[in-house]
Amino acid sequence: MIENILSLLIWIPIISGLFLLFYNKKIYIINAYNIFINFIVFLLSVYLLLGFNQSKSNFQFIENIEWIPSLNIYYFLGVDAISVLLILLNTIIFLIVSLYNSTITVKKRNQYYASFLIANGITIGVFSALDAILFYIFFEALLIPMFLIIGIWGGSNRIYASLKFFIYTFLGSILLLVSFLYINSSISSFNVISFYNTNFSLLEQEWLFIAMAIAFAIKIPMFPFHTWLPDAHVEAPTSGSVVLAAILLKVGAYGLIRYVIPVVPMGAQSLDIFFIILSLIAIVYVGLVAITQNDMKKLIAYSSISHMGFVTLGFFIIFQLFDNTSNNNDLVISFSGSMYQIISHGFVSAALFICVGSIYDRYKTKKISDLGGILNQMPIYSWFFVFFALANCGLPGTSSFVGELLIIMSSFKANYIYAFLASTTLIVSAVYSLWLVKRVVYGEIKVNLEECVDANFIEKILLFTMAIIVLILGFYPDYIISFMNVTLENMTNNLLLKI
Amino acid sequence: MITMSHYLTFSALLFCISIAGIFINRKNILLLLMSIELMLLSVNTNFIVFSHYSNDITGQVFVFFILAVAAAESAIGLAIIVSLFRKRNSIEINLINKLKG
Amino acid sequence: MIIENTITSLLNFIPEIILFIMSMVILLAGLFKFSSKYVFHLAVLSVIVAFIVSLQNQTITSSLLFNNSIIKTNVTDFFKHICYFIFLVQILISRNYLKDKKIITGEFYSLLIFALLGCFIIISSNNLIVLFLGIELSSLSLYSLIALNRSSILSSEAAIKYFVLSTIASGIILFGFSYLYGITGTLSISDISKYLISYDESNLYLFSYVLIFIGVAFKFAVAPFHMWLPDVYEGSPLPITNFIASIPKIAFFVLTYRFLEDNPIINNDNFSKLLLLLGIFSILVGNLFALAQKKIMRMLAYSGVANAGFIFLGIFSAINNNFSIAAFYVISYAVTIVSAISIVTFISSKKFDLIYINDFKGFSSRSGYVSILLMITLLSTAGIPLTIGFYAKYLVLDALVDRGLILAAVVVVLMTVIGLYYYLRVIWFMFFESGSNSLINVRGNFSLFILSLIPASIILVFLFPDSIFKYVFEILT
Amino acid sequence: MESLILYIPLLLLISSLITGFSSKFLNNFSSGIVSTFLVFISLILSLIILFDIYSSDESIYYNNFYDWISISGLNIGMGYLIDKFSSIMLVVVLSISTVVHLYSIGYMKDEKDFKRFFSYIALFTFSMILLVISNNLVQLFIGWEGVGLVSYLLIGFFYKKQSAIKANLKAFLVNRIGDMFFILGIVMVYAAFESFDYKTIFLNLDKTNITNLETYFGLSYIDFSCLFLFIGAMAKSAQIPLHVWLPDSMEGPTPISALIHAATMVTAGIFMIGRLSPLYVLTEFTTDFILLIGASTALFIGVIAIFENDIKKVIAYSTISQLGYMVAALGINAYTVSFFHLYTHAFFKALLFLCAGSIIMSLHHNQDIRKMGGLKSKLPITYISFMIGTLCIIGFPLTSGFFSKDLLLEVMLYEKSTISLVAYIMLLLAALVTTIYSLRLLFIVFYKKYSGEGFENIKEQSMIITIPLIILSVLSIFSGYLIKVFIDLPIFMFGVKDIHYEGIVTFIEHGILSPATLALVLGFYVSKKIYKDDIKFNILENNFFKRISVIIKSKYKFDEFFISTSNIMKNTSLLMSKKFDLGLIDGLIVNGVPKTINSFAIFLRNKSSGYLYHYAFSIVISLVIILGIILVRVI
Repeated sequence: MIENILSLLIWIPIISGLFLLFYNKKIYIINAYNIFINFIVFLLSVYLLLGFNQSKSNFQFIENIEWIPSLNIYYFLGVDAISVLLILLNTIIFLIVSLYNSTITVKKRNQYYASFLIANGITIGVFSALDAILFYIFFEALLIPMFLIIGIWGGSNRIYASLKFFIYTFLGSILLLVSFLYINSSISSFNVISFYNTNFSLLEQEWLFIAMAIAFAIKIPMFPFHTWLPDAHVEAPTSGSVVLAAILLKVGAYGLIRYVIPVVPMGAQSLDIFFIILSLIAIVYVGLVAITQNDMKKLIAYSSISHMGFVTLGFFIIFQLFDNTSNNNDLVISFSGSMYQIISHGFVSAALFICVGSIYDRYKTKKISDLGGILNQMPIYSWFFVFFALANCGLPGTSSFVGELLIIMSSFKANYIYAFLASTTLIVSAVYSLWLVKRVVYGEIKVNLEECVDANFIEKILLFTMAIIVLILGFYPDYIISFMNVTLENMTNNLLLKI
Repeated sequence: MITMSHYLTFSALLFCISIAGIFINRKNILLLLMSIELMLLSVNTNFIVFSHYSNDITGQVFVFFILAVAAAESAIGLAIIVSLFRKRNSIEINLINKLKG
Repeated sequence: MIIENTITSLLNFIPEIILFIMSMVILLAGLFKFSSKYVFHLAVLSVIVAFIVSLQNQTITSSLLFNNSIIKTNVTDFFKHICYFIFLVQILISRNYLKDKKIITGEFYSLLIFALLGCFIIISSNNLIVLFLGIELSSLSLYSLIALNRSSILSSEAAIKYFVLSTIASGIILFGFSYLYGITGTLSISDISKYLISYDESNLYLFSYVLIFIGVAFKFAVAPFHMWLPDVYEGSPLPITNFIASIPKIAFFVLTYRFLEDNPIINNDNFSKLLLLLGIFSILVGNLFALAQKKIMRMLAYSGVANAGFIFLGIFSAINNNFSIAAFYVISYAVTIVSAISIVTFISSKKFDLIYINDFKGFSSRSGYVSILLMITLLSTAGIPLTIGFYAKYLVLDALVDRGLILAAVVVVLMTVIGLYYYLRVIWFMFFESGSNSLINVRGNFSLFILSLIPASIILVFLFPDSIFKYVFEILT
Repeated sequence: MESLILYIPLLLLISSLITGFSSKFLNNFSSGIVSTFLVFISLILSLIILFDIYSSDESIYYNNFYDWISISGLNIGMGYLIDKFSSIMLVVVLSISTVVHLYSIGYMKDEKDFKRFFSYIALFTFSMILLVISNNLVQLFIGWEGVGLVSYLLIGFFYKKQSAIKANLKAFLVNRIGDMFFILGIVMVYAAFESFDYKTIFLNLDKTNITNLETYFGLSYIDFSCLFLFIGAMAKSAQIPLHVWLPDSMEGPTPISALIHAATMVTAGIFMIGRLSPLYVLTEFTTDFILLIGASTALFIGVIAIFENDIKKVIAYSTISQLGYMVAALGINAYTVSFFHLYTHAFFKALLFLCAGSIIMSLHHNQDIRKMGGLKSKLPITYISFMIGTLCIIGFPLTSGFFSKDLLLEVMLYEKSTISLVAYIMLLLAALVTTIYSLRLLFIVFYKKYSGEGFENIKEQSMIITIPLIILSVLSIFSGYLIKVFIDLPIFMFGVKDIHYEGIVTFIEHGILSPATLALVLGFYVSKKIYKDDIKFNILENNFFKRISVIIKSKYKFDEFFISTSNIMKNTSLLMSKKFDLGLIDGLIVNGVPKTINSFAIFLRNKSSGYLYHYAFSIVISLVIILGIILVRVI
């Protein structure tokens, strides 16, 4: 039993990343170091998973140290099932990214890796912080490495994209800070557990809900706040996009389920309809928008938005669900669906971005109209691409199906119109994914490269692993779902006590 | 009978005149110095009046300090004007707007 | 009786006396050829000595000196020590710059030390006359320092502007003083601020306080009394800018503290509203103007205006004598801005004066280390976490929210988002753009060491802030 | 015995993986043999299971392999429910699959993607089995989508052909339209009966009072759930108007057309509805809807086949119309009958396709029947088996088609409602049509004079092609005699009409005397006259028939309809992404606000003159204002 494993998880990557800033000699040493650190972190997170007692609903691996007692801010870490899973997702993705990075050519390699390592640590911090201000600090700090990654190693229009990303998200999060301060001013504590025991008036709750929900809605991103994401994805380097899609969006969803819905349930209940509508718009409308994109990364970015729409739908229907069938299990199922969607989308979108990135490295274009018939030149990549595209449109047997099924189930119980609109994604997502495949992968070869190397060993391993993960998640969801179950049940019960 | 308030009003008027002098005058910097002097003098009047009516000498001590400092100020002000004049053979205020924005 | 009182006073006043004498000595030394090349070392030496001595005889108990005209408490000591530190950093960094500009002369350093002395007197004055003398001492020496660079037309223009406007400000302050004297019949500040405890407050009292604080607002460059600041920043030599940006602000904060300590006026509705509105207005104006600037110094100046607004909000929130918020803000801002301007001073060399923000393009490829230092500094000014500036803004926001001024808090944070943009602009020029200017100076290991002191402390204080918070809260509440 | 179930899907999965990933250590032929062998083993297993099921009357295999999701309030398992119904289906699927595997070894021998092909069909069989043995709706849906996926991959098997990749996209999307409703149906069933598991559903079906479930638009809850599920089936089983994908799917290799698009996958819809028959007997509206859809599909799509010239497409259209028969039977709750037709049809339609395949091979991938003819002498075995297939499909007495189709038509008349009468007549006409186009094909391909080139070097294919034909011919002929089994086949003991059936002989007599025979004879006469003896009927020359033929040749413009709708959708979304997303949200709001602030700031900067007296003025003015305000407030 390692004491304060969470601190290790947070600080090992950050500190080793800082060390990496001072060494830029031999590439293979840098690669080895980077992969090694990420692997260590991965092992630690696996240890966390195994050490976690899923039959208990309370926070575990708690570390509670006085940090700034004069402002009653504590260095308070702890995880429940949700955080454990997200941390695991995070470490896996970063391990994959570190492996992928070792195959590409990049300037200022050590700084590049360092940014990713630091981002890794900070994200774990976000997922494990139980003190609101600590969470906020990690949440903000996460912007800086991503900002640099997009801005320094990004594409031609990178400055615009990175600024948009940074300022937009900062705008949201600073509202978050104000809300935290407001809560603190009434209960004089930033401890999230005491956040759960507040009793604000309905009006206060509504305002707090708006402020905080917008902060996270920008991060997720939900429908009207989503326009930063396509730009950021298009300009970001491949690994950046992977982290962005697989981790950063999840931070927003995590914030909703940890800091918004349980803290101000009445506010959420009275305003949930707006967010349900926004989620449905995200699912249908953004999906339609995705169809017509001519840039592969943009297309996948929009599809991510539409998939995250499912997540938020699953979060916000619970109140109506409870009104219709006063049965906690339905709420738990809805939450489980959203969480599962989060995890599955993490892997699928990451894999898709890796595929697209490798296509871009070889053909030097992301434009769909310029590509075609790559199956003739790089079969292995293409078949993985087809696979993940199918996974992206929620094919049963892949992980995406599970979340969508559970959420459609729950939303039908909430209101059949929601279910109908949500289920249109079966068509829309199929259209954009498979039309993309048809135009890019199949057909006669368009651009003929002299020597076009197919996936090398590492890339094969990566994609294969992710495919396996996606399939396992698709054919055996029970492990994760029952892993989360107790936590979610407990959360729902606390929620229902307050509404 | 002239009461304290008359003096105070007078000095207040003096103060206003001096300030008006600062921004109404658009030609000559020397006038600025004069109005600054005037402003300080109005302050002095205040002090003297107060010290007189409250039989307390410290106010008048303050006045001496103010006078001294005013002298020093105008000295430095003139020095700056001289160095300005060296570079731009004129001391018109409406030429001094290199620094703006 | 009087004798030993005077002796103890003198003993307690040794650092200032050292500074005074040494500045004379430096002035003389500057006159002779053989000694004129040692003025720098003399200046540094004297400041260090004064610093050490004042560290030696710092007190916990407050003591009144020179029959109650000077006060010496742990607060004054604390702020003086910060001033010493900042001042040392400034003059150590500015040496090469002054050499290049050929103004590394005796009178420069003696005037600079006089200005410092003036600020110290402001900090520790307990009497309106002494206070006035302190203000004037610092201002007068600053007028001449700004104009000192005779070769540049801008510097004398800046000087004349600063001169005229700040004399107006002193006039306003004096006017306020005169009324205070009239009402209370005393010149000792502690008595003045205790006056309200025995008597009920009259409108004239309020007026005089308003006048004084408009003067203070001018010195802090709070909008709409801020116009002089950008011009002075741009016109005057960088080391002087560096001084003006930091130390007088600290001094005038202590003045504010002295005037408002144990003074019910701060709970007066009109007065507190004045502070609040001035603060918010100045945050608006500062950020908006800074957004449009092309020159780095003007940009910093306007950001200074915005930060002054934050300081006023901090003072506004200082109900029941809790000045710690404002104090912390002042310190963090002063330290940060000193670091920023020092970096600019350091990198602008004889061949190349760094004026425009575009000049930072591709700077990271020139020197990654310095650019990271500058990035940390700017992020701190913007109030991003991982820097001390975050706590500063955090405390102000917290105070606002505690007083239920949610709307004000929201406006303020939205403005900080605008602020973020122009700090990021510098950062992205440094890191994301290409085409660095080879004339920019990045050499000098000692200077680099000095430069990295402040950013390092910015990060460290962020990580382990509690001792500092404790100390500040303890002495200022 | 029960434990054997697990091995069937397992073996198939293994074979798929082996052939898929054995690029190094297996050459094409041997990998084909291996997978065929594995499928054959699973066929044996399934037969064992079949006999075990039938040995005792009430025996049903029911269990879960593992829990897919099991939390409080939601239990979904991966398991199996084997009764007489599904065990027969199992055998049908596996036998056809085995034969097709064997056939494909010969048919695909020159393809470079031989292994990919075999891994696909193994995967297909796997997911089909998953569908058939499933004991809950979710697993059914997984299998359902799995087969759809493989059909997608196989239609696009020749991924360089534009037509092929168009067709497979079309197939997948049309099926997705169905799936959307299908999943909604599943969810509705779950929401009503709190479970996905068939057994639980049917048990709760008795408990819960259906009438107090909520109703939408005047239709009952059950109506809607059944309707949605059926729409899913319409897409899979190619019913009007969602049939458009099936003819195009003929782009895939011919064995696939036999296995997926004739025998097994397209019948999944029929199977599903048969499984859920207890639900369907409860709904009035939906069954009538099903009946109409089925009957019209059988007739109208059948007609298209008469004017089609691509041999495979002709057979495809005939498949659609045969599926129409089955669906129509479902429409009157005669699930067993429909299943019987499914079973016979599987064999003879697979046979027809494989024959077509062998013809196409012999003619070097020419599929146009106008370039064929007189192959009777050249391809004797193919000819015989094709003949048998044709006889079956037209329901020639004593062939399997005869039994199933006559039984079906007969059952139509039991229900004495107008709608079923209409349906009966349509189906009768459909029988006539069927006769015409099948015989047309036979005559043109085998009797007419050969109109292509290189007639002499056309020759029969190798054994590995012909053996499957022979096997299937035998099966097609004799499969019909198991009619008794099907008639008393219980599908959850609900809904099946008690069909009066006195022995095989009476049935045959009765069948021969039925109107169907009339249709048969008439059809034979017409097609012989037109296509064999080339006699022009003057009746067919008049405008009315011409106009009709034009309409039919245009395939009722279904494709055009779908294309135009998709274009509309595409354009609208293009407009939205340009105008609304980029224009309004991004341009006007997200970027517009900062731009405005920035320009305002620049405006302010330019306005500020650096004049000293302006500074002083502003200071004084603000001083005055402040003092004035305070003055007003205090006095």
